[in-house]
Amino acid sequence: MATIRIQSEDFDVAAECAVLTRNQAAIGGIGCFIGTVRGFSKSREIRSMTLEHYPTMTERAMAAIAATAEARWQLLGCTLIHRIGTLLPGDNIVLVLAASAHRQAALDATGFLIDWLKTRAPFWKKELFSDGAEAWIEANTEDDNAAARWSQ
Amino acid sequence: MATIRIQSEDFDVAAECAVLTRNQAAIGGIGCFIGTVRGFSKSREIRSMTLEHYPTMTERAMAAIAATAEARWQLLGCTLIHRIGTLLPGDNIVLVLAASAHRQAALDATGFLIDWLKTRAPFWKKELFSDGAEAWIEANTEDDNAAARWSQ
Amino acid sequence: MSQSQPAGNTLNLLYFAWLRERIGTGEESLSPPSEVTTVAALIDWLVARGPGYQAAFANRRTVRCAVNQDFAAPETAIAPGDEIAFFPPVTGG
Amino acid sequence: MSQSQPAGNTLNLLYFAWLRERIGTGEESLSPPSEVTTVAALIDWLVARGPGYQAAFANRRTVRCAVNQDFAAPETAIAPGDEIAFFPPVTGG
Repeated sequence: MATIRIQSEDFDVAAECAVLTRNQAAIGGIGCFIGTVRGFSKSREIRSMTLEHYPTMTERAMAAIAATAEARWQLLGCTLIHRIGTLLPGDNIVLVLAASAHRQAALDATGFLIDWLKTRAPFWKKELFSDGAEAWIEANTEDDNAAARWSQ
Repeated sequence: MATIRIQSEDFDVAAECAVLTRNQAAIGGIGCFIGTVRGFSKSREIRSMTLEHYPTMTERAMAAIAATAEARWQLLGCTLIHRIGTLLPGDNIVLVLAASAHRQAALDATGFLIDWLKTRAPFWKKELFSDGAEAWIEANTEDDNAAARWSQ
Repeated sequence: MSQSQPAGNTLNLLYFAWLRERIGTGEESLSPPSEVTTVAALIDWLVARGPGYQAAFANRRTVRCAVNQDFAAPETAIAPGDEIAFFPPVTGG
Repeated sequence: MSQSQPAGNTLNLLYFAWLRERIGTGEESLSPPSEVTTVAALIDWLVARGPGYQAAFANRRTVRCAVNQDFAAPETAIAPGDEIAFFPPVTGG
């Protein structure tokens, strides 16, 4: 039921919502999260961000995350789209949509999906700074803690 | 800073996101909730839903809700759009967007904004059923409890 | 209860959703006697006006009020010129 | 440690992000000796191959592994033909 895509091009939130809700008369709410490229990292100006991933594993990991959400909440569909390649500040990185009859399930599932995407899907981000330096973004314990919340 | 609108016409999520993020280099995530008209209410088929509101109070109440969110979370903007008039199953009713540098603030603020909109903004919904009967939707204690969570 | 409506004591009353339907109007200007100084006293006075008001306020726990566009309680004070709205618990969003 | 690579014992190794950069390749096929039967033993064997691997695995707590596209632990068993990927903790989303 989940829509899962890994792509270089941008996504259109409204179009994805329309696909998600087509012929789904029971949907009452759609939770959504859009991750975007920040223009600064610890006040250092960013020129671009490059996203690398593990092609044969990524889609599988995302499908497993979506299946976990669908088992846990009464969802009427969910969408996970993650961009790869080189992105500029302000660009969209990731889209999460979760539709349900009721808003709390939609919102909780949205939070779960982005938390798990951040800690369980094989993507890595490298930032290129305006001064020409570059650095891989390091995983942070905040993300681990956020993901761990859902294990209770 | 908040964008607040009450309107008959539909909204475009992608366009509203674009407005919200324009020239905002610090945004890292946008939380979003879209409420839609369900096609069934307790398995009774719905032909349409009509939204009434209290014009001079509505915008003021929505602005107060947005201001509360902005005081509570580090937001870089939020958008509240509520439709009025007669809507059909599948139509959008309400849009909440909350942008922040970090996803947890964006998602928490989104949940807060829709919970408070549901319990503090003067809108009322009447459902017209396929058999011609009509009924005002009753407020439910679930909504009150959801809104009360944020008072802790 | 007095039916006189002295000038200068006018309240702007608004009714929404099923309160509007039961009362039969969405808006009216009324001038209750000067001892009507709270929301609760205003409801008592309205109920005495007729069956539509009685039906609207039959279960006061299901009625909400706003005075000058702010949510109000039964004990909230009202004054001439106020805009006073009655409506069911809100169901938007 | 043996440098012989007997046929039939080939592992498909993948490296991502800074592990790829330190090792100098994103993908290679290697045939470790038959006593290399776990992820941890494979890392030991790789580290002995040269400074690039040493740099990549200098802090093993910052290295994650997947065996045949499933997250794996140091004690996870590996077998000929497996696809084994090493990478930093993920940072997508």
